[in-house]
Amino acid sequence: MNPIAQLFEAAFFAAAHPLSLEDLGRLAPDRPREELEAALEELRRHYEEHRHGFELVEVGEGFQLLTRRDLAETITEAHIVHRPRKLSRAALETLAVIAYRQPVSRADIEEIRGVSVEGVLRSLLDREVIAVVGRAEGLGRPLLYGTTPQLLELLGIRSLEELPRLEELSVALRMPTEAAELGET
Amino acid sequence: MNPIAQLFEAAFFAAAHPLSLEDLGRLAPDRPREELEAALEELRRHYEEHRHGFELVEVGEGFQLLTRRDLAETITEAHIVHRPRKLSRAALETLAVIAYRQPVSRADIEEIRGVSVEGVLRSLLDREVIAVVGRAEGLGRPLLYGTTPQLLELLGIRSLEELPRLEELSVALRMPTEAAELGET
Amino acid sequence: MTAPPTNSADQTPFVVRLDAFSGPLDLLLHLIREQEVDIYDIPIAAIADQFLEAIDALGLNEAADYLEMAAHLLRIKIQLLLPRPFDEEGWEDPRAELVRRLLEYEQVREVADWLAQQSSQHAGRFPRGWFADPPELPPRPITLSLAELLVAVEELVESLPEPVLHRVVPRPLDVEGATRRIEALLEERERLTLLDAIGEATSVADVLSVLIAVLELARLGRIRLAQRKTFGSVTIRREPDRTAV
Repeated sequence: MNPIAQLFEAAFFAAAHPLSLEDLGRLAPDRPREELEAALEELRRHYEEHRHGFELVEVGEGFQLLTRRDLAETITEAHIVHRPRKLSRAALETLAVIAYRQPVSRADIEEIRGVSVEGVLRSLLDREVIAVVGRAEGLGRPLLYGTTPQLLELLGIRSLEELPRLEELSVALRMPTEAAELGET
Repeated sequence: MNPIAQLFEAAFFAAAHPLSLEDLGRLAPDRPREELEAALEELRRHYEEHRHGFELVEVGEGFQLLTRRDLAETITEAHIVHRPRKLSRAALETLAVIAYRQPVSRADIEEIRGVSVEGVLRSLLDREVIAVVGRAEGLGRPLLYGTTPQLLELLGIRSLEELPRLEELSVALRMPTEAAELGET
Repeated sequence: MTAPPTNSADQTPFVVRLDAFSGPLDLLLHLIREQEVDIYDIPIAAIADQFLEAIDALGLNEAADYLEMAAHLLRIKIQLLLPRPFDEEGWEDPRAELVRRLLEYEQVREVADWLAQQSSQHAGRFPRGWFADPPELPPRPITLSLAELLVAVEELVESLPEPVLHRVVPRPLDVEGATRRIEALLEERERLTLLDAIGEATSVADVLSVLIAVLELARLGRIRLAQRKTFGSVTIRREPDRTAV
């Protein structure tokens, strides 16, 4: 592989978006356009001849290296591509409120967290760690959320009883009346 | 390139993190380990012989494709990729303490560094190079911190064993009992 | 060493930048090294004075960490002034613990240097930068530990305003103010969204005031409201004949 093709390949690999001929020109200034195109052609041919697992594809904004489509499916099915992800801080806090106050409405969660939790609730629902468990009485009959058995499984506990009681958590939780009231609002 | 090597390459391409032999095994079930290793070797050799822009690197808990180091400057200067933000001095020192003394509490880190580390811990947690790994016994049951596989990726090393050994550091603790203590915890 | 050279021509030898030090131990090591004294035999009295001068010059005297160290140095200084017992055997050098901490901290610094070098070396090798959105895959699996959840609970509780209770603060609605604000905005712009109108209102009372003002303006025919789809954003426009009103 000639040096320009090698450089282009690295750039395609590392870039978060397709690269245009202009982008590529910045990598190899002072080179005529034909040379850039020849390098692209070299890459394309090399990937094909040597049966690589990816190919050079021309998309709207430029060129991009993409996993060969016929292999992508096998890889997806093997579930190795997506590493388990941690919950965001916002999601954790929302989950914390739900775990300790279920069943609880969205308005109640927002009251405690002081921010909108719409998006967070949706992603927790998608992940099946919370579920809609009913509707409250009263205005608009808001949906009530609670935790699922999947959550217990993730946490490695058998029941919600195993969660430490609020009073056992260190900080300012020593006041039983307030803790109880926290459960009421 | 043989079909297994091709498939592995596609998987490296599609995955955002290093793949272990175990991950790769799921792509080619029923194949003996030697065959998997031979495919990896084929990839490694091919990238070298054909002067590709990236190489197969053993890092953290597995293998990963990374661009060649000698191309980094050109790619960065052409504004194709941005280098990740560097860790601050405070973050590096905190990481050093955690790496050698994990699992370790915030109070212990602060004792060693002589400063409050609350903000630094949070940003290290956000970057996922450290994680909460448990709670200590005793008063307040403080949280304990440890390092993650992502730290290995950040450093480009295969395991914590590759960190400098305390005896190799130029500063040695002259008091034998305390030196032992530092080495053990 | 990260500390810039000191200015020897100046009477105050501590012309150093605040951010040059990552903590009191760092500053202390800097002073010890500058004086070229043996770390196992620190002239505490002199170093303590210099430390105090330095944190004063650096404007660090509000940083609790530095003050704590200053107090610690003074305590050692006093202990060293106390008469020692006749037999030196029972005597323990009050500096010993400090020396241990300094050495330990030096090790930490050395490792930190190594980490910095290693990570910057490795930062020159890029992983693949582009990833397709997973096609119709179930959402990425998550990891979650009990510890993580409990940290969130604690942080949440800590962040709650005191007392932890739901407190109703009587706060008058300011519909007039909100009306003026919306009209002023519409002077500048053809249309706004409801979110623009709410602006930086943070309290429930503020948001309610805006909502009532918007509805009132619409009722009076001074603005027109539109919502293209359910739950979509609400657009507020001037009524064309607004000037006639």
